Amino acid sequence: MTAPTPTAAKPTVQKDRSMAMQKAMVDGNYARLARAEAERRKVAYTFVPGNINELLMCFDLVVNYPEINAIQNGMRKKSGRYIMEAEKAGHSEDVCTYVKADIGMMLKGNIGPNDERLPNPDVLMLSYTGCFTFMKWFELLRHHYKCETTMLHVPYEGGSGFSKNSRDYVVKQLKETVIPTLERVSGVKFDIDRLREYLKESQKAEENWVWVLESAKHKPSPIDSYFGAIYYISPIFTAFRGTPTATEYYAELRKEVEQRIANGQGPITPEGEMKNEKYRLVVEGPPNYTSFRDFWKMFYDEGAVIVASSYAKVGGTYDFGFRHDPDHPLESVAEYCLNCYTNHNLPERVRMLETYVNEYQADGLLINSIKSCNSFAAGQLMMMKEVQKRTGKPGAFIETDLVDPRYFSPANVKNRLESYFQMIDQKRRATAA
Amino acid sequence: MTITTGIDVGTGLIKTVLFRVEDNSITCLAKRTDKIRQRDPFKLTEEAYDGLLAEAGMTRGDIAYCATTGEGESIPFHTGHFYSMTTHARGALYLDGEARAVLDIGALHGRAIRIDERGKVLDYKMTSQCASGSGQFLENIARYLGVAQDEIGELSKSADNPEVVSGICAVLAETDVINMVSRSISAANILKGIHISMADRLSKLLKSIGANEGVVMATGGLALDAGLVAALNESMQQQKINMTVRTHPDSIYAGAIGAAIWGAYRYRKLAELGHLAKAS
Amino acid sequence: MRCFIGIDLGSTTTKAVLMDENLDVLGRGITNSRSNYDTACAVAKQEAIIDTRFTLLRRNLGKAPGVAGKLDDVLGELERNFRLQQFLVQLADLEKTCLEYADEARYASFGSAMNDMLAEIFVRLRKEAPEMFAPGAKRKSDFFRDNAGSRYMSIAEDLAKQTTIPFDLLLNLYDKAIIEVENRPPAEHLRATFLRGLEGVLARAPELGVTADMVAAPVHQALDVELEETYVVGTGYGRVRLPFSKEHIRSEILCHGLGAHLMYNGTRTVLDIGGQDTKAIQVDEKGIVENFQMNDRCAAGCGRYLGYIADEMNMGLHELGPMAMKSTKSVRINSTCTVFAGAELRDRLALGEAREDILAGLHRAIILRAMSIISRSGGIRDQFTFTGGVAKNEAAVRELRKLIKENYGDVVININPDSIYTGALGAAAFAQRAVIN
Amino acid sequence: MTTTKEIIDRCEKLYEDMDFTAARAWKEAAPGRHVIGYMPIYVPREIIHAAGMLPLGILGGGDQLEVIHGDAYYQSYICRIPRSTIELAVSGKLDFTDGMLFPSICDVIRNLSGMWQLMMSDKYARYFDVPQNYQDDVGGVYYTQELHELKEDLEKISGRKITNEDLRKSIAVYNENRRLIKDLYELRRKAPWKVPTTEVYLLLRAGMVLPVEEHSQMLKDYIEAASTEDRPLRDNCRIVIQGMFCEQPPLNLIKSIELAGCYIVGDDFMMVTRWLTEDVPLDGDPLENLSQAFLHHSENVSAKYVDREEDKGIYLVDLVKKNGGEGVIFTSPSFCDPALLDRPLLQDVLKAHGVPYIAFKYAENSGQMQPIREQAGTFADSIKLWSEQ
Ligand SMILES: Nc1ncnc2c1ncn2[C@@H]1O[C@H](COP(=O)(O)OP(=O)(O)O)[C@@H](O)[C@H]1O
Ligand SMILES: Nc1ncnc2c1ncn2[C@@H]1O[C@H](COP(=O)(O)OP(=O)(O)O)[C@@H](O)[C@H]1O
Ligand code: SF4
Ligand code: SF4
Ligand code: SF4
Repeated sequence: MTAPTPTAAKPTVQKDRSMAMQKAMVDGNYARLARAEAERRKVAYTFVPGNINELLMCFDLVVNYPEINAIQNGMRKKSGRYIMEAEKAGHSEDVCTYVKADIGMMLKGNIGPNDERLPNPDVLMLSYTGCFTFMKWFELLRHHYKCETTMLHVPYEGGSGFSKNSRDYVVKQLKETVIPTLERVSGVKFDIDRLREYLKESQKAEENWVWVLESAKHKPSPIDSYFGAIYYISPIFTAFRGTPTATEYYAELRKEVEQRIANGQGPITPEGEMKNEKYRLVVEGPPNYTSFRDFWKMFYDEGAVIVASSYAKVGGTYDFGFRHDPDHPLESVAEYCLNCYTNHNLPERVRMLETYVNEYQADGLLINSIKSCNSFAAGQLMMMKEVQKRTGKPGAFIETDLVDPRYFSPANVKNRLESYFQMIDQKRRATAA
Repeated sequence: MTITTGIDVGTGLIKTVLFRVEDNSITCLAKRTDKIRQRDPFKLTEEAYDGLLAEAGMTRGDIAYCATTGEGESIPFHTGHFYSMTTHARGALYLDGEARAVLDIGALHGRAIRIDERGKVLDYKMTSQCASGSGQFLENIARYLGVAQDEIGELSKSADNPEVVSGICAVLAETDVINMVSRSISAANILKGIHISMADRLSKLLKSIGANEGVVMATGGLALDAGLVAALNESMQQQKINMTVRTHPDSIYAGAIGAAIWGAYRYRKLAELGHLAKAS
Repeated sequence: MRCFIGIDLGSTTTKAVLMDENLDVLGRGITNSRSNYDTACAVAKQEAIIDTRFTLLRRNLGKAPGVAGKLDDVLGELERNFRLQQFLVQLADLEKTCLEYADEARYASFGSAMNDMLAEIFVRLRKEAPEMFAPGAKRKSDFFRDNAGSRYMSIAEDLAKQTTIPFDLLLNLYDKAIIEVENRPPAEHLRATFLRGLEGVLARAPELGVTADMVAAPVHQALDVELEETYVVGTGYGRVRLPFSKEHIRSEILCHGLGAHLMYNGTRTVLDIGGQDTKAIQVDEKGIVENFQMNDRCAAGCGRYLGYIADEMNMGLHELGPMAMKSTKSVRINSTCTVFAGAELRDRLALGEAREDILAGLHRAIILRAMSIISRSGGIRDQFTFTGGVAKNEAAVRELRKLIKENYGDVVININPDSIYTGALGAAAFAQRAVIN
Repeated sequence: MTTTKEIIDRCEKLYEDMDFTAARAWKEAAPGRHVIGYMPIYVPREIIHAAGMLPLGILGGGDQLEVIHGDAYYQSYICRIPRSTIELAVSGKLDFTDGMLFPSICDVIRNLSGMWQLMMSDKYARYFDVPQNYQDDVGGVYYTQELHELKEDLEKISGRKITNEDLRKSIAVYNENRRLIKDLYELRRKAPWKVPTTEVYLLLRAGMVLPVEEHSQMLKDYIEAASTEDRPLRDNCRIVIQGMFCEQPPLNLIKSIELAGCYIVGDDFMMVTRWLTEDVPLDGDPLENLSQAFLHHSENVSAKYVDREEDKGIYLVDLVKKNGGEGVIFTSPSFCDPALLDRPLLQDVLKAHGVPYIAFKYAENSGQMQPIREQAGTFADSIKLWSEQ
């Protein structure tokens, strides 16, 4: 799973200011990474879900997100080669392709998506939440780089909500293992007030972000909450949360969306504004990146807009109320980690999706099941059944992969989508008649 | 002097060889293949064995060790069984002394084996359970295209714009191929496409067992497919594996040859130990 | 008359259904899918038109004085004659094509021996042909490819033993020629073939107890009816490649749902096992799809699997079921991977298990997989309709009945002899709806 | 004296019994008895036992269960154990259990815990997390608290308090069981021809469904019988197998490896029975002791985080060395994240220590053993033909 950054599939028709900002931010971080060694800045690698970006900023670390590299390489059609490379090196065909895309890139000299060499990590910040693969992924990287690694174990929310025991455990790890390690690696002393400042910024961005997400309740929806959101989430899910730049970005984005609502406009797609909204869907599961545009096109060509998606919540389920809290800095960082989408148990995930289908007046739930991602995929069929049962809206199930081009079969996916849309249509007509 | 036979019971073919092994010479006396084609493989094995002996003017009594390999574990009349990668390794080395890796490409599985100069198996790997890159698949497609087995190679080599098969599954790949024909892609380009995807799989397999220099000997039925061998060499180059793939007219017998040679080795060892197993 | 045609371009077979404006089915046609989709459609459509002619013939003859009571004999004779003529025409085409290929270098080395061999094969094939279409004769399949092919092989294998021409070469020659023959668009003029069929009937008129006058006029009348292709809808796996515009295409899910509903309007759950996919569809009381599930990218356990098994055992597809029915012992088979079907079979045979028991196990495995897909789509609701080619297979049906009973209790299970046409039927109904609302 | 055959026959019956007749009988034998199911790899069975309950290991459906509904819940690219476990549940075979524990092993089991809650909302189901931080005041505090919560949950089900005395008694019983299993493994190490691994496996499997006291007796009997019975020594090599800690291999798979010329002298079957490597102390706070044992004396498998790079994979090298192994066969379930992601790391370590290895995959219902025999056989051939030259 992940979060994303979109430079490869940039819309060509309409260039809003927010888009330019977002692109500049992403490029900026890659440029920072490229300069890091020369500037003798310390580099941390970490994951998107449950990332502790604000904390890492307190130590002046430049942060690299391997998942984002995998996505970028997926969009640039490089991931297939890297995956093969990793498989040749003995990695199984069956495991997460993010890992293999990353390892493949590493084996091939760690040349980043912007064609510059990525710096080696000084510290691997293993924030282990929501996905088992993370743990092995960083063990693999550690094995390669032999660098300092610090593990933040975030217990799974097996029941409803997290327990105090879990939160205390995470806070204690922050205090006793994570912060001391980061201090040692960076040589920067931890300053909790600095953290508070960053969290304040995060909070501001989060408010506007939630507003943008909820704008999809309008008809027609001014945004696409899955394909379009891939672009929107990148600042807040990665190296920018906690910076004024991100705050500014979300303020700008909000302004643009407000304008679109006022104009009664639909979402922007790579081929311009989507004119006629025919289907409103909720999507569960990550997208496919190797054929991102073709995939998206299968939707907007049919007038399908995604009004809510769980994927846009992998870096935080803000729309259910969570905000970073400068008054309880470490506690709120801990809660953030505990709260990432895949760290919630299935009943909780079903409840969220059910809420989306109802509140966003969707025609149904579509699941894009990712072959190599158990964290998302194991149990999705049951989730679909449950949501169908509770909402009375039909579900559909397609299967692709994140970044392995071998598992994206356009004909197969299109066939199912077509059948699904025709089914919704037929049903509507029957109810109308 | 030790006379031995090696019988490789395959999925599509039974390969039988008769060998004379002396201290410093190993000679092939006779060989034959039998297509199984819906016949009982065990009965056929017996026919092949006796048939070969008859050709050479011998009887079972003349055989010091009858070794099976492949799926011949439960052949009742064998003296002993060796597993197929052990035998292909030895057979490949017999066919080409410079071989340091073997690609055994048979009807259902592909196997990559890394060996040393004595034929010792250092590492190996088989293609996975679910694969379209098998001889059987190629055979089906070729039939569908109306191309005879021995035409495949040349045709594939004449391809100008190969079309790669996307499917992982042979069933779906078959439909892919039908689609290609419907888009008027030539048989040459289709076959080459299949060869490329098979070759990529196989070279990946080779790389994953750490083979990276010397000669790769192709064995098994598909070693006779010049198109595949060519695609393999291209793929190796592309993947920067510094090895050349070679093949031999007798490549298809590699397993049987290896079995015969190991049989002789085992026979002597057993003789040394004083308990001679007699070929029945 | 106005005709509405539905064409289901499947992965293994292409089916066509022709109906009139009252949704009455007049004809059905089937052929094996092939690389030229246009041809596949054209052949299936033509077969449906032929079948329609027979329906009209039956109607007309049924009304004809003096034919009553002998109708089936007359029609049967007519049809056999017609099929024989059709077969001979195709055989001639095949022979011609084979001979053309025989000039190619790889065959030419055998000189005239090759030509002689081919001549002999075709002489025998032609000689056998009437027998193939004799009353009560069982054919290996409905398709020319299979019928001519299996006989060609066995004759060629026999003859090859007596000469130096290798069997593999003859096989290859056939493979080459059949593709070409199959992908040639069908001849347009059927009338002549019908009339030749009619001649055959007339020749035997006394035996059949009718006179030429009684039969000829109604036949001509039926052949004179103009069949206007008012609207055609395509569906099926290959539908995107159909030479139709978008509004003439429907998803196979909708077509199977509607088709099953038209066959049995109490249908709530549909199972369709086709060549490379298995679908479970839930429909409401109007035949509108409420939910569906398909197998994922793995084609394990679909119809094609049986095809591989049949090839491996050198049997016809329709012979598999009856053989499995003879089983007395259950053999558990877990892998239904199509590619390894042959290997699994050999493995089991080597363990000394009986063919029929293994086959029964294989059938059960397929149905188990289908049961899972049904379960995924929401289970079985009364009534249940089984469609697609595999519904023709009695062993599969037996296992299905057993498992449904165990898992869902007593539900009505519908299986139509024309189940393989369900998708095409739905498509034809969509065609009719497009025009008549 | 009972013979090994008699004992193994009994185990085999238990193994094949998908209706859990033995556990059902145990439950019905007295009123107020409870059965708590658990999945691989580790739960503290001592606490369940102390509550007077039967901990019942649920290890999927093997190769005989026909999975119909289970497949409706899982895509084809997910391992098999969760689907056959669901099948067991849906078909009512687990209706006699009073609760289920899902240990922290991977995302599949984790999500299964939620599915269980959705499917059986009236029954107790707990996701049981264990710490990946091994400091006493961090992971230790967290874990002890989790143990307390588990204890309280069980008390609610049984309606009675679990005293420290209860816990100590249970710990002692399990200490004994662990010692006996160690003895069994020691016997296999010394004379692998006397203790085929197929039998070891079946013995451990029996421990998943029998009350621990009965299982300990069974182990004692077997060890005694096996030590005295004569079995022919074969010309086999000694190998360690890895990767079978969760989804179970078909019995035929273990047989095939042995048939192909291998003595298995190390494995990772049923880790729950061997997780704690030393006796858990009986004095002091029992839950604290269990927690300490987990932090500092527990076995390594791929589902666990290894704190220090230099320790990674060393357990496997030790396992090979201690048991005189000549090679390692990685045999992992298809699609098993923990096993498959870890494999390259472990292989690297083996390579550095000069231990040969091979790898292949299986599913609990794999039928075709030919490729397995071929690979294991070649491995054995190459060790036999070429070792010590
Ligand atoms: N001359 C040839 N050219 C290409 N392929 C061949 C040739 N001869 C045999 N084969 C292929 O080799 C395969 C049999 O190889 P073999 O190594 O005997 O396999 P196995 O041992 O599994 O039976 C068959 O699938 C066949 O298609
Ligand atoms: N006469 C028959 N007897 C038994 N099975 C048959 C028969 N005809 C077709 N089948 C089965 O039906 C399958 C084709 O079904 P069909 O519904 O036509 O599939 P598709 O639409 O994918 O071509 C074949 O693969 C075969 O297994
Ligand atoms: S398994 Fe899924 S959640 Fe985990 S790293 Fe891979 S893609 Fe992300
Ligand atoms: S049917 Fe195809 S996809 Fe399925 S297991 Fe077999 S080869 Fe793989
Ligand atoms: S077999 Fe592996 S992936 Fe499957 S549940 Fe067990 S540990 Fe998880």
